[in-house]
Amino acid sequence: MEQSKKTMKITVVRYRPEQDEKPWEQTFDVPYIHETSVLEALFYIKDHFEPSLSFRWSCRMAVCGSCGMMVNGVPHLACKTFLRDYEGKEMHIAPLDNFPIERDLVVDISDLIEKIERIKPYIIPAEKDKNMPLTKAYRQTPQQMEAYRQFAQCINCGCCYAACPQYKLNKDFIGPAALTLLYRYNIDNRDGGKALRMPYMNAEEGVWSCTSVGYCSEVCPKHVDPSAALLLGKKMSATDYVIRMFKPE
Amino acid sequence: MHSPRSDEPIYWLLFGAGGMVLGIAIPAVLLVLLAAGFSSPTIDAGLLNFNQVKGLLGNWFMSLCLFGTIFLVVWHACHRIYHTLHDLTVHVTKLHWFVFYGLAAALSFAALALQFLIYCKLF
Amino acid sequence: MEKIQTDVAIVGAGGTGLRAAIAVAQANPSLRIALISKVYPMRSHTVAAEGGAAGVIRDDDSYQKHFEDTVAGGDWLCEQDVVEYFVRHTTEELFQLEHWGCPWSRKPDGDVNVRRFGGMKVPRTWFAADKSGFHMLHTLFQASIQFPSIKRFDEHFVLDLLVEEGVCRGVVCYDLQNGIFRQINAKSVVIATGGAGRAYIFNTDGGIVTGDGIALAYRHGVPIRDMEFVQYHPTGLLGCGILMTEGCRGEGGVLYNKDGYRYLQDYGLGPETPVGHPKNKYMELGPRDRVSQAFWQESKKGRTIKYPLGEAVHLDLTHLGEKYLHERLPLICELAQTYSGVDPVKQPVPVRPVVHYTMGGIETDGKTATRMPGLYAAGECASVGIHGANRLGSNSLVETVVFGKVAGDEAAKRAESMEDFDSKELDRQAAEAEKRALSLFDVQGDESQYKVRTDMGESMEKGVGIYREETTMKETIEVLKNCKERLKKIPLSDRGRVFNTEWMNLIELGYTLDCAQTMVYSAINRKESRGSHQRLDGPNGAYTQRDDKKFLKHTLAILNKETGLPDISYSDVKITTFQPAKRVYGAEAEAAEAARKAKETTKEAAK
Amino acid sequence: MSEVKSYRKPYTPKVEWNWWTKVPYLTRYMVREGTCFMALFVACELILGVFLFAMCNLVENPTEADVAPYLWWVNSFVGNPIVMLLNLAALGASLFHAVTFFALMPKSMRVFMNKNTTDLVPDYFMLGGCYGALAGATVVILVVAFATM
Repeated sequence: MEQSKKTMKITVVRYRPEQDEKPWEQTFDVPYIHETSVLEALFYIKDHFEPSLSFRWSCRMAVCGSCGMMVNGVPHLACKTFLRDYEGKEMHIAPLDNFPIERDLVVDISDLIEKIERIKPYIIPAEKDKNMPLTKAYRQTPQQMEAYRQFAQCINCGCCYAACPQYKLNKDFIGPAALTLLYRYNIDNRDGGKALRMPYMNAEEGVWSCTSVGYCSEVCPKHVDPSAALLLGKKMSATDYVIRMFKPE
Repeated sequence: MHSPRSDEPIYWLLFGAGGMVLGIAIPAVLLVLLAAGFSSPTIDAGLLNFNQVKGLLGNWFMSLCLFGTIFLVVWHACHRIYHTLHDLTVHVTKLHWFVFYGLAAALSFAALALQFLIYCKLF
Repeated sequence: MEKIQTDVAIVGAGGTGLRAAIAVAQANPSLRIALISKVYPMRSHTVAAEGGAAGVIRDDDSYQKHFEDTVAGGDWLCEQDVVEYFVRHTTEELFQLEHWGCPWSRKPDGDVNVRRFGGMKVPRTWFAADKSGFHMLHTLFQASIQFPSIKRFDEHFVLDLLVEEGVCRGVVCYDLQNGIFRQINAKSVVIATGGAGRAYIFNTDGGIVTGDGIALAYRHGVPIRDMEFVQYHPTGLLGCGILMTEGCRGEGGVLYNKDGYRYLQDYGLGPETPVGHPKNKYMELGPRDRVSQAFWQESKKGRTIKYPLGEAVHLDLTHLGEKYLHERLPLICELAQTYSGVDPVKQPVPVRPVVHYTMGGIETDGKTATRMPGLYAAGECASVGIHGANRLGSNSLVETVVFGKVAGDEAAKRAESMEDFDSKELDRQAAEAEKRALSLFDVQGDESQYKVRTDMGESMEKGVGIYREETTMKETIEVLKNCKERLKKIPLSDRGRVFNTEWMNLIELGYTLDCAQTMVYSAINRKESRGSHQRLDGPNGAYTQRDDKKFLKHTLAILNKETGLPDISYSDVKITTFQPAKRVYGAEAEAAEAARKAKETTKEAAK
Repeated sequence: MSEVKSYRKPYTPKVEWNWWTKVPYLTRYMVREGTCFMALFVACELILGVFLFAMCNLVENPTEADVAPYLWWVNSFVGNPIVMLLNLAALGASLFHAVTFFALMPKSMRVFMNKNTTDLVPDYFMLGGCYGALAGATVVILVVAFATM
C-alpha cells in the first residue's frame, strides 16, 4: 500500500469517553490500491497515524460481523467495502447509527444481543421429539430447509439496526435481525416452540413496529432480506390473531 | 418480557387491502375524474353526467364497489398518517389514535350512510 | 477490582468454549459458568470455517476407516487411543448440533448429506453449504442462550491465570467496555482460545487468533506440544489469504499450474483423475501438507503463475456450473468475487498456500486435562493428540464439539467435588496482573507495534514455512528474540481505559510472540520431515526423511523461567493398533492397501 | 453484576425529526408514506361527490335546479383547475404507491415452484399479477365509465 500513488481523504469520527464531551472528526490521507478495503484503510491509519483509533474487526471476510460501520452515511461492513468504489470522492467513516457510541467506531450492541437472546432462537423440540436419540437426524428436505435458509444467514453485524428508522425512533422495537431469527426458527420444520415465540412477535414491539421501510434489506451485507422476514412475520402474526379471535387461548 | 398482543393485525389487514385498492383502482378513478373535469357534464351529457351517476349509484353492486373503495382507501390513508406522525418524531398518544382512526371511521360511516340514503331514495 | 466466584470458567467462546459451557450446564444446572471471551461469541473464528465436519454416517464407511485416515494423515504422530475415542463420538455430536438447529445440507430425501474432503477415504464431511463453521457457531451460541447458568463475559480479555500451589484457581480479565479488571475465581478453568495463526503474516485467520490461551498456559509452565506443526492450507486467495475451502476440491475443483497442467500428479498423488470426477485421496483430494508442498516445488521450478500480488496456481471450478456452485459453494463465489474480482463460475481463482491451523497446542490427556490440576484445554489451542503432524480437513470443526463436550464434562466433575476457593494469594496475583497490564502505559520508547508484528510474521514465514532449514530457522530465532526485546519499548499513545485496542493488541502481540517461539524451537529440534514439518537440510539431506527411530515422539516446549525461552523435550506417542507405515496417497495407496490385504489373507491361510 | 467502577460514558446522538432527509432511500420512503395524504384527498373528493349527490332532489326528469349540488361538484369542483392539478398529483402518487406496494408482494409470498424443488416462484410472477390487476382494473373502470355515459 505504501508504494501506491492514489490516496483518499478519509474522515473518521472519534470519541474518547474519558476525554471528549461529544464526537469529533479527524481526517487522514490514506494511500490505496485496487484491493484496499475500508478495514485495511483503518489498519493503515492505526498503524501509521493514529494508534489510538479503536474499531472492532476480526475475520476480514465478511462473516464474523464485527466491523459494521457507517461509510458515507450508509451502514457497511468495513471489510467488504472498497476504496475503489469511492474513487474521486472523500470518505466519511462513523460508528453505526442508532447505537450508543462507546468509543471511536465501537458502538454498544448489547441491546441487539439482548433482543437476540430474548426471542428464544433455538430449536424447542415438540413433545414427540423430546427424546430423540443422538443417532438420527430430523428429516428435513432441501425444500424445507430452503424455506428458512436465507433467514439463517445473519451475522449479527447490526447494519440493519443502523438502517432502521423504526429502531431509531423506538428502541423497544425488537428490530430486523432478531425478528428475522425468530421467524427463521418458527418455520423450521424441526421446531415445536412456535407458540412460545409468538407472543414476542405479536407484541407492539414485535413485527408491528415495522413499517416495511426496506432499508434493512438494502444494506444487509449477507442478503438476508429482513424486511421480507418481517412481512412474512406480520402475515404469521395476523393469522395467529384471527385464529385466536375464533379460538381464544 | 413482552407487551400484550397488539391489535395491529386488524388495522394492518385493512391497510393492506386499502393499499391494494389504492394501487389497482384509484389510478383509473382519477383518470375518469380528470376526463370528467374536461367534459363539462350536464344532466344527461358528458362523462359522469347526472343520469349516469344516478344509474351507477342506483346499482347495488356498483354502489358497493364505490363504498368498498372509499372505505378501504380511507383506512389505508389514516393508518399511514398515524404511523407517519411517529416517523416525524411526534410523540404519538392515545389521543392521536382516536383522532386518526376516528376520522377513518367517521368518513367510512358518512360514505355508507349517504350511499344508503341515495339507494333508498332512488327506489 | 471486582471479584467473582464461579464454578467453571471457560476462556474463549468459539465452537469449543460454547460446547463446553453447554456441557457443564447440562451436566449440572446448579454449576455457575463464566464464559469469557474477548469478542462476542459469534465473532469467534470458528465462524470462518467453511468446508465441514467429519462424522461417519455412510453405510460404506466405518470408524476404523476414519481412524486410519486420521492417523495416517497425521503421519502417525497421533495419540491413537484418543483418535479412537474421537472417531466414535463425532457423529453423535454432529447429530446433537442438528437437533439444536444446525442447517446441515441435505439429500433430496431429507437425510444429512456428506461431501468429499482431502485425505479422507470415504465422503464423510457434513457441511452446511460452505458456511459450516458459521452455522455451527451460531447454532451453538443460540442454543447456549437457553441455559441460564451460563453467564457470559463478552469482550473480556484474559490477562492471566490464577495459580496457587500449582493448581489453577481462576483468571483475571480486562473488561473492554467498562475499562475495568475482573478477578474470576473458578474451580476449573477451560482454555478454548483457538490457534496462533497470526504469528505468520499471511494467514487465513481473524485478527483475534493470537494464541492467547496457549501463551497463558505456557507462561505458567504447562507443556506446549507439537508446535512445529503448522498447517498451510493449499488454497488461500492471493493477496489477502482468505480461505477457499477444501470443499472446492471436494466438489470437484482442480488445480492447474501456469501450463494448465494438473501438477499434483507429479507429487505422489496421481494418476490424474478425470476433471469432474474427484476420487478420494487422489490428486486434489490429497492431504493439505502434500498439496501445499507441491505448490512450493512448482514455485521452485518456475511453474506457478505470476500475479502483481505474488505467485499463484489456478483453482478451477468452472466445470461445475453456476447452479451447482451457487448451491454448494455460495460463500466461495461471494468471496472470490469480492476479494479477487474473479467469478468462479466463469474463471479459475488464483490461490496459494496460506497458514491456516495450529496442530500443536497445550498438551492435554485424552480427557482434555493439562498437567496443571484445574486447567483444561480443548479445541485448536490444545494438543489432545488427534491431528498429529498434519490435520485432515473437517477433523477440527468436529474436534471443537467432541472435545468441547469432554472438557465441559470433566470441568463440571471437578467443580462438583470442590468447595469455593478464595485466598489472599489469588487477590495478590490478580492485583499483580492488573499492575503489569497498567505498567505498559508507562513504557517509554520508540518502537512500533506494527513493525514488531510485521517482522515477526515475515520471519516466521521465512523460517518455519512449508519447508524449513536450520540456517533460516536460526535467523527466525534471532528475529523473535529481538522482537521480544523491542516489545518492551513500545509506547502506548492511547491513554484511555474504554476499548483501548492498542493496549490489548500489545498484550496479544506478547502472547503471539511466545507461541512463535515455541513453534520455531520445536521445529529446529525436530531433525526429520513429517507431515507439515518438512526439512531440506541435514547431513546428506538426512532430515528430509521421516525418522521414526528418533522422532516418533511428541515435542514438548516448556518455558524455562530463567532464559525466558522454551526448553524442548519429548514424550511418547500412543500407538494402539495402527503401526507406522509409509504415508501414501493416490495409486500408491491403493497398491499398499492391496498388499496389506494380501498379506493378511496369507496370514489367515497360514493359521 | 455489581459494578465496581466503570470508565464508560456512551454517547447517544439525538434523533432529529428530519432524519429522513439524510439518505435518499429514506427520503423515498417518506414520499411513499406521503402518498397517503393524496389518497385521503381522493377519498374525501369522492365522499363529497356522494354527499352532494344525496343533496340533489332525486325526482324523475329532474331540472338543473334539482341536481345543482351534484353539477356543482362535477363541474366546479372536479373541473376546477386547481382540483384537476391535485387529481393529477394524486394520480402520480397512487402510481408511485402502486410501484412500492407491489414490490412488497413477492416478498410477502414465498411459494415454491413445485413440491420437490428449492426454486421459489420468481418475483416477476407476482409482480406481473399485480401490474396485470392494475391494467385490468383500469380497463374495466374506463369501459364502465364511458359505456354508461
